[in-house]
Amino acid sequence: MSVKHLLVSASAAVALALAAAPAAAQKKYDPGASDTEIKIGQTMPYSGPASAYGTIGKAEAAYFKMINEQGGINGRKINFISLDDAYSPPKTVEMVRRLVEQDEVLLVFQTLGTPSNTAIQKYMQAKKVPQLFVATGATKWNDSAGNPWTMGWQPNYQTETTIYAKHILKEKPNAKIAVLYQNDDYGKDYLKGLKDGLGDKAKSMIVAEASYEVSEPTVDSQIVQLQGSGADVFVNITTPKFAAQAIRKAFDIGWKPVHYLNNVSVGVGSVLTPAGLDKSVGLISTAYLKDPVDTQWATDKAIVDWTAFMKKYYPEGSLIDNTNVYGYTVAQTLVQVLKQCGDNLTRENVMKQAASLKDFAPDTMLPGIKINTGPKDFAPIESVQLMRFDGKTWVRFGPVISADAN
Amino acid sequence: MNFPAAMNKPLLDVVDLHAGYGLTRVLHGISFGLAEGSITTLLGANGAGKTTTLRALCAMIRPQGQVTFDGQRIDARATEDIVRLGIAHVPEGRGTFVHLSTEENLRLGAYVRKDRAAVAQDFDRVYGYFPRLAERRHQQAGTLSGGEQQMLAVSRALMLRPRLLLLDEPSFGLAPLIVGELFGILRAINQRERVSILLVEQNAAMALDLADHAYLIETGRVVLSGTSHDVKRNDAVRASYLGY
Amino acid sequence: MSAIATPVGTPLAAAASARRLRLIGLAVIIIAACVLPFVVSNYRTFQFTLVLVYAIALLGLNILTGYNGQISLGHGAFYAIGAYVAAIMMDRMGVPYWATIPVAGALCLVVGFLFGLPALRLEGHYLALATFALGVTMPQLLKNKYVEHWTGGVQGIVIVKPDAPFGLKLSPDQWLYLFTLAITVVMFVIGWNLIRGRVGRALVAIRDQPIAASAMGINTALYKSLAFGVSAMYTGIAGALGAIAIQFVAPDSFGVGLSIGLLTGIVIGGLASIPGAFFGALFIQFIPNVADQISKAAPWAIYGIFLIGFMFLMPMGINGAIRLGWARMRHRHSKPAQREGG
Amino acid sequence: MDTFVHQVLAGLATGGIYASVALALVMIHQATHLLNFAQGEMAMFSTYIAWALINAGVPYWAAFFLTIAFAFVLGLAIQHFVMRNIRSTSVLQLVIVFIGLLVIFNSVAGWLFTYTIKVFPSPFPKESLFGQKYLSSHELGAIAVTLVVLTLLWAFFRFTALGLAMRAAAQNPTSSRLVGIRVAWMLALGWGLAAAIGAVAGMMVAPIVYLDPNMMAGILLYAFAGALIGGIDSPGGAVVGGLLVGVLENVLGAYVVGNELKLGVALVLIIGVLLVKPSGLFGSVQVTRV
Repeated sequence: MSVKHLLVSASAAVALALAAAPAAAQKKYDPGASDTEIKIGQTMPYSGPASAYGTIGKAEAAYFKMINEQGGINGRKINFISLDDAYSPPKTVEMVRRLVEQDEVLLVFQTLGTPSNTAIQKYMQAKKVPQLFVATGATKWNDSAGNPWTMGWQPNYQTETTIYAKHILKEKPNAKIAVLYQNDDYGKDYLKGLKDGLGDKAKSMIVAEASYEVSEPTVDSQIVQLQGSGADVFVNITTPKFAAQAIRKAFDIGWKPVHYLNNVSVGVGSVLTPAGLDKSVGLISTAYLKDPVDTQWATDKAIVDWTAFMKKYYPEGSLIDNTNVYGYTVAQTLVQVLKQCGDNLTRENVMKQAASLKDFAPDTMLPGIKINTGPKDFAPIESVQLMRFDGKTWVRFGPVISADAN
Repeated sequence: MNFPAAMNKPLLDVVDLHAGYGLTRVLHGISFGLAEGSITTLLGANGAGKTTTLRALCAMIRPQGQVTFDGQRIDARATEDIVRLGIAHVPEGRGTFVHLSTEENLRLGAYVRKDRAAVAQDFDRVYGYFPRLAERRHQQAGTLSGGEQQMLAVSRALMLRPRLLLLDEPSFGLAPLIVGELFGILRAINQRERVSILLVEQNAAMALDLADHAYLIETGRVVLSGTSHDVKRNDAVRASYLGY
Repeated sequence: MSAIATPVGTPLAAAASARRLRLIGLAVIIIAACVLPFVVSNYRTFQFTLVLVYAIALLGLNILTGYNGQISLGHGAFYAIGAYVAAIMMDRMGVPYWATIPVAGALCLVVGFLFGLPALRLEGHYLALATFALGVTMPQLLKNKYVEHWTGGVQGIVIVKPDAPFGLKLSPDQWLYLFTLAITVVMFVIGWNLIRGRVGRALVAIRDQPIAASAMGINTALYKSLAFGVSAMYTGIAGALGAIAIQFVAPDSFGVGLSIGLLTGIVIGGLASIPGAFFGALFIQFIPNVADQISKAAPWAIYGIFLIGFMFLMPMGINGAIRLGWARMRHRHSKPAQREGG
Repeated sequence: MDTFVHQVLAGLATGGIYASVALALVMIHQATHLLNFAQGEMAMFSTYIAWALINAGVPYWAAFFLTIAFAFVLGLAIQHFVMRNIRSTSVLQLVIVFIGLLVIFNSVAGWLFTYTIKVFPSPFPKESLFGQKYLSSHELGAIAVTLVVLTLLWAFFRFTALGLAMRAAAQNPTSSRLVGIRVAWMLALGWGLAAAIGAVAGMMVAPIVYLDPNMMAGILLYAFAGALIGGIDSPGGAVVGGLLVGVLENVLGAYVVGNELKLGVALVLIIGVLLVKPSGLFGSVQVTRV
């Protein structure tokens, strides 16, 4: 699909959006779509080292089940095929080929992991099958020209640390920064964002970097190293288990830097409570989703609905795990796209609609944060808000920051 | 059954014993008896079934037939239980626990016994028989010489305070001098402690000197039996086993 | 243990007929293998390409573990080296895909041999640890900043799938399958001769009677490290083919899971058996998918049950079970008397 | 300097973790001459049982001992229902069974208890002891517990007839039967004790690393290395080995090769030592097979 062609379809999309009417032409179908069902494929690490993320796929499956019980999308039931890839790219390739060539799904949704998605990206372009809302925050998914069939969803990692960098430069211009990061694509993306954000001051400001492997039992040693560097700012790029360890250890050994924690691990229930709420006071991070455990949302309709949903459709799922909110919210976004597609369920139109989301705000996203996409903008969520943990709840401060601003 | 008149009630009574390995049958109906307090020897060429007989007696291989020890059938019992009846087996190759110390090997010999005090005495007793083991008590058994390991094997068996001692080729691979010493001690054990002994030996001459009763086994059957005295005089035995 | 040994006392005639049967069977299988890509979908063809790839790797591991008795929990490392050689040469140097295969093999041969030298002095647990260490550290080495420029670090390398040459009317999948099949046949013929020949006998001797073997004048050290080298070479070639089929390499593709999977493959398939490599390959390729179909909740639990079940039902591996059944069948015709003696 | 001391002590803390798991490995090896790759996952699973009990309101120490009992039975059951029925001709088949057990426990734990990390309580005081901030009192307590287990284990093998019989049964089953040892029971008992020790390790580890189904995945390799470098047949050696690995890893990571390579380098060093001293630092010289 050439760029020119894309632009054409894109402008069409804009026109549609202006007309504000769902594509109401006669019915048009690609493989995986029919009068009665829409077939959606996915790979998830249900087994293997990353099985912790498998719950996202289960939450999404549960959401589609709910939608189906409510009558489906424009009368069509969602047939969601989610396969295990054990977080191994070769397996992802195999499974995605099965979904596309054998199960003939209309689109592939939320495949998880940067390596896995990189492995299938070229194939998806060749087959012209939408690779929608991939579950990774790498920057490269926002490439409407090069990869018109791939779209990310969450704010990308680099944007996030760039925001922290800006904040550091503003609040603590001569900070001594220590960084702890997971030694993989995600950790290194975050690190790059931080360095880009600090610009030429990165060299002088970052006094210590320590990495860890997911196979390590603890990051205590790394924390001791970083404390030893005498840094007064700590950028903590870790997944939940290690984040909790880092927060606790830093506190226990009496290291009190300004502590920036990546959004991956802001879960009050899944990270801060295990780390100790008292030890988490003062953490700075960003968010775009509501946290099911954070007291400020206890009575919020969206979270109340979500809890009810979990209890009814995904009872074995964890109510304190905010990744279940994540899955719930992405699923909402896909449903919105499919609604917009109306009866024109071609893969091309799916991408077109995905690229024409206007101020779409799933109820579980923070107030003021909206999903906007366009023919040239394949990054659905680009705005986040800074927040600080006061020991009970995340207190948002400052404006909703959009990546475009950077 | 061809028991000597002297023997009224045998300690061990074996009737029509069959056994083998996998599909290979080795024993084709062995029958013999052993009187309480006696030393009985099984003679025979290699592969005649002597070792197999001992293995079958203590269920290291499953036998068919009837084995009675002190009035109880034992042919259907597990090795561990047979040992508990007081049958100690010094296996072919000595079965030393090579990674354990001499003393630990002996402790294992008394594993099934509960009378700790008596066990303590028995250490001194066997060290009395084999002073060399006393010197080596903390040495890893695997590092002992062949003769010492044989002594250890016998001692380990004695630690059970057995009523019946099954000995498989105790002279194997030992210097004549040591064999002599060993057999002397076996006789002493038999006489002082009334331990009955079933001895399997290549060295027929020495076996017959030690034993008071003998059975000759060929291809899994008893072909001749009697007091050592008579057997020694048997021409066939002299020709093929004693070589004079 | 050796699955090649024919059952005790089989009459020569039967053995001969068995050999004839085996040859016919082999021919049938090869023909079927050639026809396969034209009767099944591209996706299935792709899956069977992977089966062939795994089969090569398993044969390699079997030479080391099955025939020479050296355990390896880290063969994924050699698979990874092979894969990266192919990827780097194709992507960074523009070398045609077929040219990367021998290079991958050669490099792994050397690396394997060198790793084998110290491994000589290690046995059992210690060798397991050493190889496991190799398997665990390889992904970390691949993303290390000093080699990142070549390996693409954590992001890995995407490579292009080759099209059929000389304007053949074949889909890339079909072509790659046939290409892989050809290499598989070559590798197995080599392996067959190696194992049946002097080398093979030496390897087995070293496995079963190390002392006797060295007493017989077999250079144990040389053969053991040689076994490592050859084994690594096979696995490396498999890795290269795998990378070309998958069109992507990344550290995450070559974790410990791969090494464990390979070991599982040879044991399930049948230790020290050549056909076992294929059975094992089918197992590691398809059983995880089956497990996933059975339970989303705990696919690994199902997989584990499969592993234990297989070991319970066929401790000698699939190949062993087949031979046993075959022998039993044949035994019914032969008189029990023939099985006496021994 | 202060940081260095701190690194070493932190290394001792993690080393204590490895040591406690290494002890379970020594136990199973003494009883069966095998190394059970599923030992870690069994420990993890037992720890979840403890967690469930404590959440159900059972007081800590009650839960602690109930869990040990559970683990013991679990071990017996695995030997009795699984291992005993595998007619293996090569140790590799058992390795595959171990791998099977490993993935089953890991997967079932994730399924039953989800993958969100859980806080596991510590029986030791919150505030750190002796007014130092290097080691939390739990880390010290955990090391202490490990040393207690070590002493018990050592005494068990050194002084009790059962311990001796267990070693004998593993070395020479035939001779063991001939002295009246019930070999099958010894194996089952060995599995039970190993699992119980593993459970203790799990309950000591969880408060430090948090409880999740992959808690032991990384630890097992280090414990494996620790046990081997210390000498797989020597409980004391295993503990020293475990601590050594912990310290070595930290120091390497912080001062020598950096975190990315520390694991690799540590393992290379260990293997180097094993090349020179194949029976480990404290192991008695003897041939071992996997």
